[in-house]
Amino acid sequence: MKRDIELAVQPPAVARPPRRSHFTPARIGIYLFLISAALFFLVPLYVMLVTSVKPMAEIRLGNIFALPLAPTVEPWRNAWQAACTGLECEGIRGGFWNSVKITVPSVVLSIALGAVNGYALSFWRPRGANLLFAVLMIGAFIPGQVMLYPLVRALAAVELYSSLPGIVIVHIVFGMPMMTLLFRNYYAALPQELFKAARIDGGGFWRIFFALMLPMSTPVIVVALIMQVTNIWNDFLLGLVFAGSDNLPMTVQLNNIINTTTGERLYNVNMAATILTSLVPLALYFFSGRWFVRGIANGAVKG
Amino acid sequence: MVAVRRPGSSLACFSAYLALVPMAAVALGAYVLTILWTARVSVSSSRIFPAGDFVGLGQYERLFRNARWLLSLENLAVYGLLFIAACLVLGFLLAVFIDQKVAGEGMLRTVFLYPYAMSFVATGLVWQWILNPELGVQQVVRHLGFDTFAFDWIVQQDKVLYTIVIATVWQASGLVMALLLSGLRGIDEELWKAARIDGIPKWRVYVSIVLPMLWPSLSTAFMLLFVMVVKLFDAVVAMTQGGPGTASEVPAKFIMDYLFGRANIGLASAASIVLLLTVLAIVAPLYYARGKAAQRGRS
Amino acid sequence: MANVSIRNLQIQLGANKVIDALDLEVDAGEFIVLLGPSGCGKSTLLHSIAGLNDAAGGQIRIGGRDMTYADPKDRGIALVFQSYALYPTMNVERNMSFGLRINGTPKAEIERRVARAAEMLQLGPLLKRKPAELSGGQRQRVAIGRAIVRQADVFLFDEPLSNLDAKLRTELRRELKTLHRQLGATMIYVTHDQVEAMTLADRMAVMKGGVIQQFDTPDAIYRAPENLFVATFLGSPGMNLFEGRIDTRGGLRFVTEHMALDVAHYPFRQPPTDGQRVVLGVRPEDVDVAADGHADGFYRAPVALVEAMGAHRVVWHSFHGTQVAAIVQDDRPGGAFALRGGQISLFDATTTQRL
Amino acid sequence: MANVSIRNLQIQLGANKVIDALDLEVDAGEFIVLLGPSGCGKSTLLHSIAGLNDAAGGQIRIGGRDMTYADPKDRGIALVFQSYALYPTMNVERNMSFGLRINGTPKAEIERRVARAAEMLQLGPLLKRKPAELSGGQRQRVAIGRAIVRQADVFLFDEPLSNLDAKLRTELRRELKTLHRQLGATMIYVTHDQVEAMTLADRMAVMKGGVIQQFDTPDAIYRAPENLFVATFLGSPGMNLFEGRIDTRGGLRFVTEHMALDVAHYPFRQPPTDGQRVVLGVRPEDVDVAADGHADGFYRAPVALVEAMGAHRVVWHSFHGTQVAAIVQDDRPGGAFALRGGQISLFDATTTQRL
Amino acid sequence: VQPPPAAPLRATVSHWWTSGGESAAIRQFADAFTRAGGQWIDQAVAGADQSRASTINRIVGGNAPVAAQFNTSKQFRDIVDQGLLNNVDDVAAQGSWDKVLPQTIIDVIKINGHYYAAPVDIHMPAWFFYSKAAYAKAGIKAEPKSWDEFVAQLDKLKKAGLIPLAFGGQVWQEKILFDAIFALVGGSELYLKIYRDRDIKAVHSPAFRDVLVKFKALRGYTDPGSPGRNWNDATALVVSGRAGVQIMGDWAKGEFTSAGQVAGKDFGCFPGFGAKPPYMVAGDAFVFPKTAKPQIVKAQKLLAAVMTAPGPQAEFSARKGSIPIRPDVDMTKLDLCARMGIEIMQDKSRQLPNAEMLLDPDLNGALQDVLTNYWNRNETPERAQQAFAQAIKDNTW
Ligand SMILES: Nc1ncnc2c1ncn2[C@@H]1O[C@H](COP(=O)(O)OP(=O)(O)OP(=O)(O)O)[C@@H](O)[C@H]1O
Ligand SMILES: Nc1ncnc2c1ncn2[C@@H]1O[C@H](COP(=O)(O)OP(=O)(O)OP(=O)(O)O)[C@@H](O)[C@H]1O
Ligand SMILES: [Mg+2]
Ligand SMILES: [Mg+2]
Repeated sequence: MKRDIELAVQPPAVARPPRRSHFTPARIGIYLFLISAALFFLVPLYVMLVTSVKPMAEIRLGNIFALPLAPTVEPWRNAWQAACTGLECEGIRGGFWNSVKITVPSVVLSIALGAVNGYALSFWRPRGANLLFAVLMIGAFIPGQVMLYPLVRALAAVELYSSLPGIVIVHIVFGMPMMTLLFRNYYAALPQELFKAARIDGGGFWRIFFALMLPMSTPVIVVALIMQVTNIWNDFLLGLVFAGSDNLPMTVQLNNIINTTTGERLYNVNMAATILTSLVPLALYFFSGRWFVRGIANGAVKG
Repeated sequence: MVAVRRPGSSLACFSAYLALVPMAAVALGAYVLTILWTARVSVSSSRIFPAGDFVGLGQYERLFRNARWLLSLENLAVYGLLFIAACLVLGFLLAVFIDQKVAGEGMLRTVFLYPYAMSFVATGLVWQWILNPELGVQQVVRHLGFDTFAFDWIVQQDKVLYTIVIATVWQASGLVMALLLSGLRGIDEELWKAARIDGIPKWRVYVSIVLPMLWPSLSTAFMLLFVMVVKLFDAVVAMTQGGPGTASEVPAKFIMDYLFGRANIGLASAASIVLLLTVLAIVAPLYYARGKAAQRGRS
Repeated sequence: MANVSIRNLQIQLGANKVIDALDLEVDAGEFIVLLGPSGCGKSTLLHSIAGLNDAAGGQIRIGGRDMTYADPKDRGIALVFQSYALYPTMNVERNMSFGLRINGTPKAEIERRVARAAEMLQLGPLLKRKPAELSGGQRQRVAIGRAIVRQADVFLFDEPLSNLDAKLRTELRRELKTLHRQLGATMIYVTHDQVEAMTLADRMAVMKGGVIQQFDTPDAIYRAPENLFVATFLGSPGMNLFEGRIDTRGGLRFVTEHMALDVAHYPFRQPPTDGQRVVLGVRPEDVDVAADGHADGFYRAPVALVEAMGAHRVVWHSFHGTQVAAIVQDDRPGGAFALRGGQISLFDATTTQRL
Repeated sequence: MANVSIRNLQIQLGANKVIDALDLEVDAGEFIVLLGPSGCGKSTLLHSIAGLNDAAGGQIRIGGRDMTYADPKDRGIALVFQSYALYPTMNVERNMSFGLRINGTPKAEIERRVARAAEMLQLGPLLKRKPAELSGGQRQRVAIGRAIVRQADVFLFDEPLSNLDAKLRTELRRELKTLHRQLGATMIYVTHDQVEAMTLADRMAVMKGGVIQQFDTPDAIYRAPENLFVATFLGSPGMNLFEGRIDTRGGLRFVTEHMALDVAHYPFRQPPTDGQRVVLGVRPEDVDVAADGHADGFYRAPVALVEAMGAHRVVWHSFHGTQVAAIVQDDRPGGAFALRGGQISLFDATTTQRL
Repeated sequence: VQPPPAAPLRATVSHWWTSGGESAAIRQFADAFTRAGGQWIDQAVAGADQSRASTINRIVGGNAPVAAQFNTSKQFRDIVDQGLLNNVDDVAAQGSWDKVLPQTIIDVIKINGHYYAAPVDIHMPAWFFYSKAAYAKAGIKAEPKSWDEFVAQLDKLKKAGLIPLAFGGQVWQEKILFDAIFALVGGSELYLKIYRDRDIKAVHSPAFRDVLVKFKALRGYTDPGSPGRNWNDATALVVSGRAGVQIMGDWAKGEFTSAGQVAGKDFGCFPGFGAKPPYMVAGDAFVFPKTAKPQIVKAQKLLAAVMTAPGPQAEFSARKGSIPIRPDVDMTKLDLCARMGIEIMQDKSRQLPNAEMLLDPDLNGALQDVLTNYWNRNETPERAQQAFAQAIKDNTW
């Protein structure tokens, strides 16, 4: 009864606050920031896209922001399947499967090794491992080109030079410092107690890694994927030097198209080829979202 | 007698050592060997091929007489500071804003990351155009009626470095965003609740609670960016070729020039060693300090 | 000083409807204890009052204002998390003072309040430590400290003393009571410790499966539980239960196969019917114990187990398949028991509601 | 079945020397309860036995073998973490079965044991949930489940029931005791609940500041605490203490300004000297209460506070500045109290050790 | 496609000709090689530095190409010294290279009496290309006959609101510009004294100072957008008539051609001013990494023979924009500028080796550094002379 009266007395005019509005000033600010940042990021892409559909005559006019007067998809077709890159004139598609053949094992192995290293360094801390890691980190600062000569000699010595395994090994070598660091620091942020619990449960090195740590690593694996797929997919120098002529990645062709020194430069084809080549990493970026899991360690420990 | 280990020994088991064999092989077989080899070459008179002679520190003396090398180091310091700071700040902001459960997250993430996927040979050229006073932004703004507008950093000796900062930040901050995002997402939701109860404004939570918790991710990002700085090459070649003059020369380009075009790997090796020692001088104290902090923090 | 009024609240977590149509009226300045089995929705309710869960329906009013969808910081509440949720990178002092510093409390005042909380919680020497360097109980005290430095209208405590030793718990219980009196704030307090519940609560709410079963003073709930669940849930051990019938022929009696008890003086809410199936409940402390069954009203039953509890012992009698617990202060051995007729409860066997 | 023998153990955490020269001998199959104030090093000790802390010195032998530096998995132990440490990516079932799957237990056997643990812990409907979707008490039960599905020689429980309701706690306490009897395993159990301690422990160790103060049966420790710390730490409320002197003139008496008590029958370990400064301790349940002080041996003292505890009440008398607690079963109002001479303890005032 | 005859001579050929025109050119060699019984396996890598790096690494790794492109310069000197190349003396003897090749090229490829490279083209890196439209707009009638006339024309262009000198401010373009001015203003003698003989005294001479001053004077005729600009973007300025003249290698013709412009009609070219301006000789050559496998040696010799033969030379040059290495080829397909070049080449006194032929890459680079500093900074000619001399001293081992 009393409750009813109270309800009646309550002025109906008091509007109930909306259920979590989506247009608070803060949210508008967020979108404003994101959109303006996105615009800034997109300006070069805009120029690239516009350039890629202009005929060369228009490009020579020098209005880089202008929309094409006579848009053409010829440069794209050209880039994909017709542009000459030396004697062959089949665009960049020629090396596509080679790139895949190189990228997949290199990415998988380099991430796997990085994860294992990071895990061992963070949780098991074997004697001397930190020293090795320090060496690795210093090594990361050696310009890759300086390492070419010794690596060529070393791989030639074990007869892996100019072969698919050879290039994969090289990518692993170059990827290891950053992959190890990435995983090591990620694992350092996980609750140490989980590892202890698994140890009590009798988990050995590998078991804990596969059953416990790996499932908790999805966000960092995505980051590692982003880094390695991009680096390896886009690499051309290492592929050129180590892969052997049968395995040249698509970026060698890309480089041949866009990096000519004394020949004429077809900017429109260059842009199209560049965008085409980057589609694989771009697709990865786009679809990686669901692996950026929120609160991966929620509910694990109290305190 | 059974399974007795000495006090103070670490946790490691046989598997842990086994698992680190590849890392040891890479660290010792690739990096240490390369460093030693490079050191050896740097005290020889090698040109295209490593030579077996010994010329003492001749290459180093030559190196430090070379004004371009000294300028490269100086440029690297200025560039490095600006680039790392800008990338961390922008990457963090992007990560934070994108973490607000915004619509179109996947799209935005891709937009911020795409520069990372593209060869700088092409995007560098585009930046060169955009920044060019006759083609790019300056021209456009002047066409809009602002006749005195000037944005010609890329042709100014004293400003050109900033244009490289802009373009490389554009390229790398997306990656920093992804890295920090992965860290952000790992933070326990309960902490957010606690902060909401405490009435702490969101930005403040990010600054005072989340940022310190992101320390591992930040340090990864820092190292990553630092390596990018030291290896900076593509962007400079694509945008300025080290110019105007030598105003945007950087050590990696110096090394590459001598390694390939100028066919003097002796000097290039000496430069690599100097670069490495410089890096070591910067990183070692950081590493040491962090190790100390970590020791206090855990175990 | 603010009352809390919850009407028809509905909370959904993931796929689970955790709270469904819950009503609760807490007066301003009251000290309410929430009691209930693990997983019944206590934490969820506190979080909802605090504004951390989105209500799927219903209304929450605090201090007379509709706060159903208000931001937590606007509700004037403080909450001690069951899981502590300490800021891992801040030391104890900063953990406690952070909220104050943000809302611009003067520095001297912050220091005063933190010092006071630290003293009360015996955290003095730990102020510079990070949470990772604290023991479980110490962390819990920091979590309490973080809440009580704030001058909230409503304090929500989620099992705040569960990981503390009995002595400290007693001390803190008293301190919280004092604090309550000083601040005059409304407090809602979840605990599994019935001593805590009894000593702290002005009123007590017993929950089960997201529904409040009884909301009354501790004494009333203890003496006159509303249903069988409350009867067995409270007390340690809970009420002894006997299933039987009402016999109205020749007075008003509760009868089972082995037992008969006069319940003529029982304050029935509705007049019972003959043969109605009922459950009789007696608290263990209302069970008398004798060495044998010769005395009047005593039933002979072998002693199954004796639990020494320090201050008292629990003697378990095995009576035709049911275990009957009796709390004994001295060292009587047992062997027969009697029920004190004045202190019984009767429940309908089908609805399980109090008669 | 394995005994645990700890000698001169030293544990350092960060800059803190948490445990210094600790000795503890646990017989095979014994149920030991560790009791001590928050932050005294209980968890640290358990973690050390489990091999999760590196010993700075000393020795830990389990089942007769030196395990000081052995791998946790080789020690034959199971541990319930105070902080649960559940595997966040695994559901309840997999959390519990993880250890079994690792050591290659047959699938059917795993299922059986998990089902049994789930039933005992009332986790049945939650088996497919992830830890983040559980309530605090549910998480704690999963943590228990993870330990008890294993057939360890030594079980280490770190406050395993702290977040459970009284009823469940009582049930689980009994289940654990049963489990203990079935497996015959050694159990070391940390708790702050003295009822738990009393009912479970074969022997009980009371710790303070990393040092074991007394290690004996619960009863012995309760009745005859070794020092003032143990005396006040145990019991709720703890012992009532009175400072005074020994008076040997005319018998053997304990005297204060306001009180005199014959202690001739007290089993002194060493003969007391006249005028020796001592502290007398009496448990609240050994304090008699009367309405006024006319009866023999009763001291008149105003009642300061009455705490209703459900089954009993604590009546606090204010006696010349000291608070004297008495536990009363019935509803006597109080106003005067007397000490039962047979149940007192005497401590040296300077060493705080029992006389 | 015809199935190749039994066991063709397979030859992987590494080069950096990757643009459309260049590809068409190299195809001429490939086709000729195929016709001669070989099988050409193409290894194009854009970027001279990268291509050479890959070649050298493949030699080191034991997987060398059969033939690899280098510039006709001192770039491969070190490889020869290491004994890692096969010579092609047989082919040279057969083709009597000693007689048909210009001496400037022989000086580079004949080392210790052996031919270690097969030259394939001659490039002139310092042509003057001008837009006829722009010249008309500025009211300029004729090509300049002297430095002063040239400067006067630049002034006119400037007055007409055009960019007088189309220029890309990159180190190598600066060097090309400088070498052009050096040869034209300083004269071949001074040029050789400094570049070939490394005569420090000549560096400090007033004549060289004059070269530096005039070089720097050109800076006033470039536009503010020039720093960092690619050469072809500069060419595009000439093509579109926005700029007057560009000093660039003959490869720039390709840009005019692909924009549909014709030499002599839409644009003009001249190799310099003065009575008999020197013709700077640069070019490309293929070297043949050492191997003992007879099949490969055979392939190498066949390649060398094919690439230097008159037929393929004519076809190649027509597409490449360069001029053939020998005078006895069919010139009809060549453009106006190339024909002009061939004519000049007849006069041996006008052949002038370009800097790369005379200088180690190392020293050449060091001089580039000196010049770019001088060009871009506010530096006195004296200081540049000083730095020039120092660089020569430092880089002479
Ligand atoms: N990582 C650490 N570094 C430094 N000191 C620590 C660390 N962890 C714990 N301590 C300290 O060691 C002492 C013992 O901690 P421990 O967790 O063993 O206590 P406890 O007896 O389990 O307490 P509680 O009942 O509160 O859980 C505490 O005083 C604590 O502050
Ligand atoms: N995120 C979630 N998703 C789905 N169900 C959840 C989630 N969190 C909690 N639950 C369920 O909601 C119910 C209520 O949880 P709550 O934490 O409120 O219980 P509680 O009363 O606090 O229990 P305890 O005493 O064990 O802490 C539980 O049964 C739990 O399993
Ligand atoms: Mg809860
Ligand atoms: Mg503990």
